[in-house]
Amino acid sequence: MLYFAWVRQKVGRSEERLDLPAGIATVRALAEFLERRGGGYAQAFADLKRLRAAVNQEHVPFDSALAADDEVAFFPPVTGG
Amino acid sequence: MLYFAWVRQKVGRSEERLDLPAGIATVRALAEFLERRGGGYAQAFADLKRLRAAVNQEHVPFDSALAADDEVAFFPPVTGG
Amino acid sequence: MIRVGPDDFDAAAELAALHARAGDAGAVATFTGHVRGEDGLAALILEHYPAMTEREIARHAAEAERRWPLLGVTVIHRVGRLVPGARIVFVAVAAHHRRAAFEACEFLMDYLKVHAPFWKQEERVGGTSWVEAKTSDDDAAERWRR
Amino acid sequence: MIRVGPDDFDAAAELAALHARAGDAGAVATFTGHVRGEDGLAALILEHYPAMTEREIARHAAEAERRWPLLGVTVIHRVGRLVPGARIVFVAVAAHHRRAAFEACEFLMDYLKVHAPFWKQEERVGGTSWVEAKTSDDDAAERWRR
Repeated sequence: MLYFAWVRQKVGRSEERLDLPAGIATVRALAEFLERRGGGYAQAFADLKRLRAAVNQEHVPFDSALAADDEVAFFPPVTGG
Repeated sequence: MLYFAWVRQKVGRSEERLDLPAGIATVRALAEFLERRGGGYAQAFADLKRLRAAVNQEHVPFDSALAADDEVAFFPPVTGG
Repeated sequence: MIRVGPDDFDAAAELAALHARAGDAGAVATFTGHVRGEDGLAALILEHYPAMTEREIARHAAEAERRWPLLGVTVIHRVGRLVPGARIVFVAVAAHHRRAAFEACEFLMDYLKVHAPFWKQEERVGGTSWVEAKTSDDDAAERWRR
Repeated sequence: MIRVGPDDFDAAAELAALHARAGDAGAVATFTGHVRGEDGLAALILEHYPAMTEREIARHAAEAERRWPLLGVTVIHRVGRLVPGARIVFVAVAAHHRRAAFEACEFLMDYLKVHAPFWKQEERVGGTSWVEAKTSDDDAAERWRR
């Protein structure tokens, strides 16, 4: 996973690797899994309406399916350049 | 008077001074006066629909009035830069 | 800054000068026009009505500044004999925001390409001929009327 | 040519390079964005998602080339800490005709300013805060949808 902007700040890292836990089949399920870690993760993922996600560098809705080796990124809505 | 583009080429000069002849009160009358000179002038002023005019550096219709010391220019429709 | 004459220009230097002059401009839009070598064109020869050209360009630059909140405008137009590839026109507009910069730059270009008192000759192997005024360009300039 | 990174750029050199590459381009439209020092801004700090940024910009440049007959496109975007006055973005588009060059340049700028994966922080005396996504910019990008 990759984290950007204040998501990165709250979780305290810009990237990490994770073997997809059993039962986690969508981006939303992964976000909820991360929220359950508590601490900065709980803060970052408390309100998914404030977040956006990309899988393999493409914007995706939270209901998108995940596969092993996907590059998943979580970030606030982009503010442009 | 000032002449530009093919008007200049037909009359054979780019400018000349003229004391406004009696009875010449508009741009159109001046153009017709010039046409009556014959030669290149007759060619240049044969069809006023192909010409445009300016008085003192402002585009004007052919029916505009003329005064002594006006700077009158005749030219084809501008083609822009 | 408005300049009409035969000399070439340095778009880079003009861009830098405009930005320096414009203060806190967030947006600078530019347009550079070059002579295109289509259909065997050897050169364009531009003639203008100097007193009228500068006056009219200044009037349109002022009109652009009335319509949009601008911080600076540069217009450079060349005249004389220009070969394919040569720069012919440069318009740069500085503003706080990009929309104003783009629109004012297009407005000035549409004016210059249609209504400015320039006359063009096309020089080809077969000879030199005057360019006729075009209607599609007229339409481009018309959209700014109001 | 697409480049995203912390380095400053030379708009003049980029303009010249684009024109050289573009062949017989009659029209080159450019946009240069600078950081504005409004409301006591000390700096903008831009973060991006590198793999995604380059891919998305390339996709939009290709989209512009599908929509308009273009001869060349340059997009440069800076990231990192940028102080007021600093160049932040440069888009240049070469085409045969001015309308295509202007429209494609605006299209790419609207995309970059709204949908490109950048996140901005504003650094002021009182501290640093994340910029929220704006709706008016969204409207600007929306007009290209079809």
